[in-house]
Amino acid sequence: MVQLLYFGRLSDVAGKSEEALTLPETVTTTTELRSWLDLRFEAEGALLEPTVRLAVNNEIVFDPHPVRGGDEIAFMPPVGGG
Amino acid sequence: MVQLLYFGRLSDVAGKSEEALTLPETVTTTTELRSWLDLRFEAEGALLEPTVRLAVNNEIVFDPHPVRGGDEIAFMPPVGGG
Amino acid sequence: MMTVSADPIDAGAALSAFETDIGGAGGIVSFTGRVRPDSKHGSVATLHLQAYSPMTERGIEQAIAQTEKRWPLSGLKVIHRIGDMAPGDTVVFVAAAAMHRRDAFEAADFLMDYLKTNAIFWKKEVTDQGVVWIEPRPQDYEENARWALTEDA
Amino acid sequence: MMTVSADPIDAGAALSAFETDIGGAGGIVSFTGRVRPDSKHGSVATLHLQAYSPMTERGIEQAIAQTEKRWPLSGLKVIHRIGDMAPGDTVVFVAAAAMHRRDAFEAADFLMDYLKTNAIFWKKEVTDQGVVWIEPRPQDYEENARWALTEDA
Repeated sequence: MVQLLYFGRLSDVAGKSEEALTLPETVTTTTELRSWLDLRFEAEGALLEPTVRLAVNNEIVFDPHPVRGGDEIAFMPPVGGG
Repeated sequence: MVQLLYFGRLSDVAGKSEEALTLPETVTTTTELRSWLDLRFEAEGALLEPTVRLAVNNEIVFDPHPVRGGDEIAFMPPVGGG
Repeated sequence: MMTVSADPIDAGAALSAFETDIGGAGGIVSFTGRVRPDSKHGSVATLHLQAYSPMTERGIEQAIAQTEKRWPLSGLKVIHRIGDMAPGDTVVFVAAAAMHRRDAFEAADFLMDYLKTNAIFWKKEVTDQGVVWIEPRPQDYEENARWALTEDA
Repeated sequence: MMTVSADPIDAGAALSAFETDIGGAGGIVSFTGRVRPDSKHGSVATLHLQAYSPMTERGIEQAIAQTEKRWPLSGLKVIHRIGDMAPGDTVVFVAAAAMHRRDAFEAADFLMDYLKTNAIFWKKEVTDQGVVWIEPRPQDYEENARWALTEDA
């Protein structure tokens, strides 16, 4: 199981702000996760945009970064500021 | 009678912060007033300094400016700011 | 020194508390940012701010540390609200204290630039025209860039 | 909009009152200046400030008018204390409100430069070393000159 968080406009794309799920065996990196979820949500590339950063366990990572069971993975569109 | 005001360090020089007095007939301008008062207070030139500005009736004036009975005349050393 | 919470912010009370905390230091600059009644997207009903804890807090703490390294300060405070807010509500309060007022002004200004551009918040406006997520404005990047130009190595 | 008085200043209360008065404008910058416990003349017991009314008030009003002409503001406030003060007491409180925070920062900064250099106050420090009247510091003139360089014709 991984915990997925969708921030900002991506919560609209995902229809939720978070979910827990088990990744398929083919998904082992952030790059594969983006593609798999983008198809699953029919997001038309919204999760693939380079300005959407991923954080794994509260650290911003660069693609491809390994993902594994127990991770908290956040999809972060550009921040809007306070 | 004129009303004289001494601000800042000049109140120490004058030994007071204000006084009302009748000017001698020879004192008809700010320049003459400075000299007369400087002697009277033994101020050794403190009232003659160009950085000491005079205000007559709440307006800064340039020497020599006429002074007459009823005037409020202020001796203003450089302002220290708030 | 730093708070991110859904509680309403009372800027006057926050300034009083800050001034009490720091003791007798010379100058204090505060900034209060409030929800605007109008945006380019319409008349604002609600502003919603999302944070990602603890990443958001960590980012603000790093910005505070950077600010304190750069200016000689006797105190620095950030209160940031999240959740749903109405126009006029205070979103952010920043205060900086220093012996010299220039340092307090620059520190508060610098920290606000960070908060408005790089702080980790997502912002949604609900207006009479609909709902929109706000992403960065070019002018925010420019203001932040002012500081980068004079950044120490 | 402008007060010169011997009454103590409560910066938090002043900020609250100002924010209420101006309604929902975007950003508010405040500056609080307090009596320092130490000066180059010694450990401060009392700071005494003298004004010349109504000339002092008129000067501040002119500076306020100049500031309002130069930046688009939704509010501006100055409270200045005179008489005898102790270390930690607030001498001056300035607040500026604007739709854009840069305007509020610059307006408050500019007005403080005026108040610290050209405002008509005489200042006496009573320290453990004696009594001294304070006249202008060169750095105050320099800070004011920053603005003159970019003064509109």
